[in-house]
Amino acid sequence: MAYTPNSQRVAEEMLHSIGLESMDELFADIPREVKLDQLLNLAPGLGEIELRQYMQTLAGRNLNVDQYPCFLGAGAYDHFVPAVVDQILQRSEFYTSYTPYQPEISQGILQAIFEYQTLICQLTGMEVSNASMYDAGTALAEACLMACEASKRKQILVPETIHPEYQKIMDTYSISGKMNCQAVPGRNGVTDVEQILALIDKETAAVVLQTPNFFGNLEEIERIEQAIHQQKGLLIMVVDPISLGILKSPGEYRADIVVGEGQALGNGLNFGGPYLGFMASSKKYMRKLPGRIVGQTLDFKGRRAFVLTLQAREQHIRREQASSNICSNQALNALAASIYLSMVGAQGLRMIAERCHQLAVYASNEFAKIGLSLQYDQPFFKEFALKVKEPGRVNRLLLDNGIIGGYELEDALLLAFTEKRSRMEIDRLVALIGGVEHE
Amino acid sequence: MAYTPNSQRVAEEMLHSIGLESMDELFADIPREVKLDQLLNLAPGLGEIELRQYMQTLAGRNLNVDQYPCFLGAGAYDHFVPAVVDQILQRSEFYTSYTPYQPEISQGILQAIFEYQTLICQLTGMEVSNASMYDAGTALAEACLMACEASKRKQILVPETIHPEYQKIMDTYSISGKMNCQAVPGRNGVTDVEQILALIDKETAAVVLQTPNFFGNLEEIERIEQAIHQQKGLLIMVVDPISLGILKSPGEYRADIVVGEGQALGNGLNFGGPYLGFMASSKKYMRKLPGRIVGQTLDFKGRRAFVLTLQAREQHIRREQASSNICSNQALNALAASIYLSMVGAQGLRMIAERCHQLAVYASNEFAKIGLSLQYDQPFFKEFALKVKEPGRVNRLLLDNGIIGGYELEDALLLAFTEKRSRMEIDRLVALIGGVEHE
Amino acid sequence: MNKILFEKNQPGSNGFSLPPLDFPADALSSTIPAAFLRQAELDLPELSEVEVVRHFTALSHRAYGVDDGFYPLGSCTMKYNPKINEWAARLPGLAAIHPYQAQETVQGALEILYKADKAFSEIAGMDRFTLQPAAGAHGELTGVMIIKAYHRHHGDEQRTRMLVPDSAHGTNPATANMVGYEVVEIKSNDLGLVDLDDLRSKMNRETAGLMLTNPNTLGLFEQDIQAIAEIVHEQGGLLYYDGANLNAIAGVARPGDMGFDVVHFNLHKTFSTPHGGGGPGSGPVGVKEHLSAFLPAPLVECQDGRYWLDDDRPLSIGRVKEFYGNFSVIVKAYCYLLTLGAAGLRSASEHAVLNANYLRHHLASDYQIPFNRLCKHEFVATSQNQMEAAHISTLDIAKRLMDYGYHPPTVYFPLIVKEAMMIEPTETESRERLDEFIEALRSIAREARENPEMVKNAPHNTVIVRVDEVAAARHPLVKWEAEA
Amino acid sequence: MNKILFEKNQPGSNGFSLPPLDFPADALSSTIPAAFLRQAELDLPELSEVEVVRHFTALSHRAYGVDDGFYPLGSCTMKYNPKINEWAARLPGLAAIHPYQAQETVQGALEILYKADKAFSEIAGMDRFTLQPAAGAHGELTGVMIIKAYHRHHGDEQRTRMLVPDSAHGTNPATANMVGYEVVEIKSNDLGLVDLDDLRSKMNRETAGLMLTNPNTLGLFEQDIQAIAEIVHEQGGLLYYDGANLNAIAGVARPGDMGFDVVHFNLHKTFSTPHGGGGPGSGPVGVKEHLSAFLPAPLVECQDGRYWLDDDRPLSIGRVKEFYGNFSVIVKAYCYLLTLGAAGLRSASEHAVLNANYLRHHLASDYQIPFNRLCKHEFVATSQNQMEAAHISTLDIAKRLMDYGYHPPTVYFPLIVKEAMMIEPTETESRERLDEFIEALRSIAREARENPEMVKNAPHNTVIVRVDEVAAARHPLVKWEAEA
Ligand SMILES: Cc1ncc(COP(=O)(O)O)c(C=O)c1O
Ligand SMILES: Cc1ncc(COP(=O)(O)O)c(C=O)c1O
Repeated sequence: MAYTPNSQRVAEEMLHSIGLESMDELFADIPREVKLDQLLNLAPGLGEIELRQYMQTLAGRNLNVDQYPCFLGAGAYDHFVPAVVDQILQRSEFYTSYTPYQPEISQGILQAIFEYQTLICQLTGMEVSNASMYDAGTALAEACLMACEASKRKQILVPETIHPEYQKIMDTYSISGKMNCQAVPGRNGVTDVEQILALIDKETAAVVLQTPNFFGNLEEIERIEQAIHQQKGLLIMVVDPISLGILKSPGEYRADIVVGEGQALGNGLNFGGPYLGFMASSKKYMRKLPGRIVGQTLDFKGRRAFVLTLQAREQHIRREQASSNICSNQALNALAASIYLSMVGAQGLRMIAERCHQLAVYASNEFAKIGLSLQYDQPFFKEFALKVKEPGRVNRLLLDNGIIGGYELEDALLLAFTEKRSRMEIDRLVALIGGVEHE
Repeated sequence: MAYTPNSQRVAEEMLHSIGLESMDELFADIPREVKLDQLLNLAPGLGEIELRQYMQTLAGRNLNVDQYPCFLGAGAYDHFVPAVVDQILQRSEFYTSYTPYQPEISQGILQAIFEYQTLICQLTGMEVSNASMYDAGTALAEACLMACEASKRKQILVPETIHPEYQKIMDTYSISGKMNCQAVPGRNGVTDVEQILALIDKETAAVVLQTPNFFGNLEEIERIEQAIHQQKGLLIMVVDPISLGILKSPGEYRADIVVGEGQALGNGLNFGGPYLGFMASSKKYMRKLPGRIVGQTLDFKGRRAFVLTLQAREQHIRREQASSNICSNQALNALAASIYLSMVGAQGLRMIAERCHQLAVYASNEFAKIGLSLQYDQPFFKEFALKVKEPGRVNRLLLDNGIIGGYELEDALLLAFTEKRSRMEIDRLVALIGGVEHE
Repeated sequence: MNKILFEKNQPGSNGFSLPPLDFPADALSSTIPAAFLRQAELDLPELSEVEVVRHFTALSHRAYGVDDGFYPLGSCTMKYNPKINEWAARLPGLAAIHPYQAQETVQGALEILYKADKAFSEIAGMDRFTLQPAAGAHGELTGVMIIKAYHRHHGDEQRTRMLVPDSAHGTNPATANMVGYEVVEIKSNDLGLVDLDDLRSKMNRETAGLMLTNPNTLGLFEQDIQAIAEIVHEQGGLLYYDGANLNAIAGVARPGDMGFDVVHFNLHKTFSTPHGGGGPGSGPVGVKEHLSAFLPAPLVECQDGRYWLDDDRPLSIGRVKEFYGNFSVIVKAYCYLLTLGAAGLRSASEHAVLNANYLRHHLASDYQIPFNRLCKHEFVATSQNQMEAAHISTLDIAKRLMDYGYHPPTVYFPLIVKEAMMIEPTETESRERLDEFIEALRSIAREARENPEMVKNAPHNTVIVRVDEVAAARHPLVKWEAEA
Repeated sequence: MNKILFEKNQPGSNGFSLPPLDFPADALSSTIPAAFLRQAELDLPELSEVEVVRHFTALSHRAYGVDDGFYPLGSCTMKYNPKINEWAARLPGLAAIHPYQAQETVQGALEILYKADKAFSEIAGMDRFTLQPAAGAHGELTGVMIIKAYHRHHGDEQRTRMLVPDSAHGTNPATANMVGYEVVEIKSNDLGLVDLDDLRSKMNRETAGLMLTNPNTLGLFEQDIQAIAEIVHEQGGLLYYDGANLNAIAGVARPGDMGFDVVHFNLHKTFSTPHGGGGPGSGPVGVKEHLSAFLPAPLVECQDGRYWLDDDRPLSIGRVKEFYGNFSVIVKAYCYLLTLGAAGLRSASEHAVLNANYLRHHLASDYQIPFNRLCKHEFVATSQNQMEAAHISTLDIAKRLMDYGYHPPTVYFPLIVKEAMMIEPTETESRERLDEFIEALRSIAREARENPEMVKNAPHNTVIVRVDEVAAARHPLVKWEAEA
């Protein structure tokens, strides 16, 4: 199948009209030595019929969470996505357009981003949001770079209760030499506050705190916040946007920069991506934020209009002085987040957050009833680590019984509970795990 | 879940603003004796999460043709539908709008229908097409009524090689007393031409011929056409639109009215509906056609415009004098047909038709090789009746082996071959059927 | 700009392809005699995929749906079409199944048909439904055929007349005619309701029954429904319920309880399935027990949790549609029912009626409303005030509404009201939307007084202005022709 | 009309619901200490479903995508986004899978990643790809980190500089800076190509390498690429290929064969995945064997038909993205590759280049084209003629193009051309479209002479006219605030 509309005859006419004889002449400027003299070693093209069948076959080789209840979380969650979201995302004016450089022809997209920014500010309690980052992990790494630049310091304190992939990404980004990530071991599933407090000094650019953290536990923020601010460092928080339906917002904690994985807001699991990182800050750091920002202004007839703004921060203006190189972001995923939040509303988000928590509590109680206990004795949100002898074995058994189990920790299984899970599914989960553990 | 936006508080304010106190008062004009004093006996409403899961469960109880190769045809075919079709159908301007009564706000829909009419005329070789009928069966019944009205006669000759459901629908519609369907037995899988010729006289309003007929065989048209036209009756043809990629068009046969099942043109199987009946005629009968027709005209600024036209035929103007009561039709399915035909083009349709035929010929040859033969010795298009001892048993065996078999006839299996079928699938089909038959 | 598909023809641009042929195939002419092969050129436009997509996308931008705004098209119930229903109907397990598959392979589909029948029966107060009819008019046809079959079965062949109120939708008389009945019109009285005296005088033993819409097309509930039923039944007639207006009373009152013998529903109205720019719809027909033997076959039955198609129904009128009706539409309607449940269904009707009365009340100061009393889900206003003041017609007002971003109401129907404007807001509209609409109509009323030409020449902001319908009908151009 | 979501707030209108709670649950405060609970009000707008749908549908009507028309945005490769790819990526078996599922339950997904890596390697002439990077800039970041890790591994810590041509996209220098390199700019020569002398003079043992786009941002092929590679390699540097312009040469020539050590592709450009109004993209990075140890982990490996994730890569730079990259985007690109195959890929490049040269040739009479010779998939024109004649800028022309129904080209980039207008038609546009576009630009050139105000005040037919960008930046209003 081909998507090129010009037939060979038309192509020839076009060539002639510009004084050429053959397609090959179009590549006369490429030295012969670096030109291919044969076709690439790729399979011949498929028509849509064959492609359809082939992709169905590949898809059929994966078990999906529509078939199997999923208790996996660990940074990607099987939350409910209203049908409206995809219906809107499929509108081609949205998905086939580029970054809205030309405001007159892109007001719809610009307004959608402006609304997204407002929604993220509402959710996080922050003053400014950008238009999205690739994901939470890269958003966090860029937040750290931003903190370093703002504070002119390099040390970032990173508790080991943060998602291990985010930690890895931060470490990778540290190759720049612009920041130094110092890992701080956790204690009983949360940040060791005393140890962090001891480490914070005037070299500290920022402390990063994730709550609920990787293990699902809630972190104590206040004392660390006071300490880091006293030292004129920044508090960077990583949050689960769903949890903000009920949990204290980073704004309330007086965080300086907030990032998080926005996948849960209307984006499917998609084997890990595309998701979106959201990123917000207090006004003070607005001009240090990476990425696109949409602002409201007026057109020259005095009508409200939206436009990409504060572009002086960005790579295409600032080039090697730009502190971030981000260009394309996750606009369509951010749009999904906006649609999602409009669909559920504040009350819906609260209900969802509460339900996740209630289901998790219900599960922990049921486990307790059969003598299984949590790895950590901490308040949690929707996810917890259940102590089990052989996590891998438990997971295999669950799979054999049509359940996608948890994330395997050492001697524990990290189990996540979204509002899609039901009591019945949890009862089965508990019974099955109980079965193996009590063997 | 609810789709009513006004909260109870708002509803109360609205009630007060019109001088009422309660919702109940809105129904004060309904006599108490016929008013419900309790809720209906229906399950409580579901949220989207539960609905999703429930519908997935129900869908999971059906085997679908994406999983199992399908050799069933008999009037509904597993033809390929390009992804573009559904992408366009999901544009809400199309699917959430009503019949285009107001041309200024509905030009897109009117133009699409006008294009559909043109495409159907091209395909059938006829001069006028309406905007669609419910399906081929009802289109045929209305074509017969139309022929009766046009000819002021009542007798319709209906060979038994026509789809049995169409025959039933015609019989049902005959309750009006406006037409008389006389069945004419077939011979060797096609219309018995001699017998029909003998029956045609000046009482005959029309002869109906379906080609390829229900058994997949091609009907001889010419002699019947001459005879019926000599007697000033009408020739009504029923055709498979895909076959028109290669087969002689009804226009070439000098048919007066043409109908057919448009499902194959870009509409999924959908367990039998919605499909669409297409209907076209020569110009002579234009003002007798049932249903909507869109015409081209000018707006008062002289621009090309489209509008529902010739409405004087229709029920909303003509009321009890209208010969058809059709109002809503299958507009969105007709749109699918237009998109489909634009996607494949003339060449594509020819290729598809040819491929269907080639696959059917290949299958018949393979069957012949292992000593199985066709029920009828006739030229066929994409479907044929294979002689087997116990069709039901064969089908069960096929199903056990992951194949959706054919339509069960007496001592035969009607097998359909669309361009989606592959040689490999056919080889398996042949081997499996050979296995049972040679047991 | 606004080219027809055929005018975008670009030879050689179509990229469609089939899988390679992996077996030897002879030339067509060797397997199909030449006499059967097409000689005429097949002239379809050739476009690349992107041009196909752009063409239809551009067409969509010249259309207007419920998702684009308020659509108060009376009698059409343009409520919101839930997206989750679109999703459900597209599940491969519901969309990619063949109607003739072995019944054990389509148990889920049969279950939906069975349960939809049960749910509709409960809502209608009837005993059994057929889901075959493809639209409202098709439901009418089916229902009236059932009535005819019933009378025939009882030897009542002399019943050759069908009563239809003068306020009825055109499909009612057309249906009666199509089934071979002589149509006898019943007058409306001063209240806009069936004139009982007229009914009494026309109902007799030569009459098969009465087709009634309730609430009627004025949006008024036929309060004498019990008396009407008695008059018809007394003479051995049957009462047909046109369910186009069910959205007023679903969950509040049931046609079956009012004495109706046959009813059709419009799933594309009351049950939220999209209208698709003119279809597909679905018009299931429900009957009381005494008529159920005449329903089209097959019906879905259930035994021990197994669903099956029962085609053995000797008294059945036969078949009115291929297969089992517009299945996907039924799936969407069933999803809607599951979503709303009993309380939601009632609440939807309440809000539909509230919204209509709210509009009626607040528009009465500017527009004449011939029957200005409690209405149901819709009401009829007219342009009489504007006509008297400035010769402004209902059509003018309808056209001007487009400039304000609205789809106009149904106009010039019902026929018994001059310059009728039939307004049906549905329950899915918010007070804010209604207030805006009231404001728009008031503003148009002002314009009618102060700047009548503005209204008479409307619409101004649409892609075309008014068209020459007369020329279109006189010189019909119903397909595209290449310029000579 | 054009209200913000928050301005459409209608308390109580949201119909969202959860399944009923079917187990006893305590109050939140009994399981989460009060200190952790939100005190601040959560102020999200409340809308009914239909209003949400209408809001975003209306927004879509104020946007413009490839499906709406010609989109010659240079450097962005706005080609057609095939619909079948959208379908494939939404299959539950590809969309509803968790990244941490047991590997035996996601063999199909891993196979796609594995085969995409193989195919990209073949197209690039490289040995191995990582699919983690989420966009072009992210690919650059990954690639330059790999370069840094490589030098470090070889004890070459002194390499602190990165060469970047002055014609480069802003992400190139920004990337180098982000990885901690000092950026050294290389001049372009009179032909618009890398100035070899300047390169020679700046390349040294303190330099990590050179980031190059080829064809470059003028759409010109760097004909001296072999010499360039030699100069860089001779000094121990590495050559980075910014694949934004791969659409010019895919299937015709390979960066690997030109001497590049690292390359990134933009799947959202060359490989037809939609841009989504600004993302998501995908920027896979490929490297030659000597760099493959440094690729981010994990990579997908295959043994005996079983696919698995290899995370045991000790020299790896680590991770640049959660999980495995933008999987759905990769799925779409993979579908595209399968559709085109080897011949189709080459043909796409040929047509892309043909279309660009066709436009260049036919526009040269009206617009100045600084490097008016054989170009690749795009070229740069300017408004110099119009500027001289009537002070009409590239911005004016860009804005005026909107009135003609076009998305404007990329403007004011590359920086080395004054008043640049960078035009990239892509291969999915037909000659008819190109001819119309040429006609439009010619007509604007005419207007510039005859009616310059028309152009200077453009656009006229859009929903807004030009905006006050300066005010926006000076007094940033970056979220909606309720009016006091
Ligand atoms: C009162 C009434 N009856 C019947 C019909 C016909 O319904 P359909 O268009 O579904 O055939 C309509 C449609 O508008 C109607 O309003
Ligand atoms: C030459 C070039 N390099 C890099 C990029 C950045 O790519 P992305 O937006 O995918 O990050 C672009 C995007 O326009 C580009 O044109």
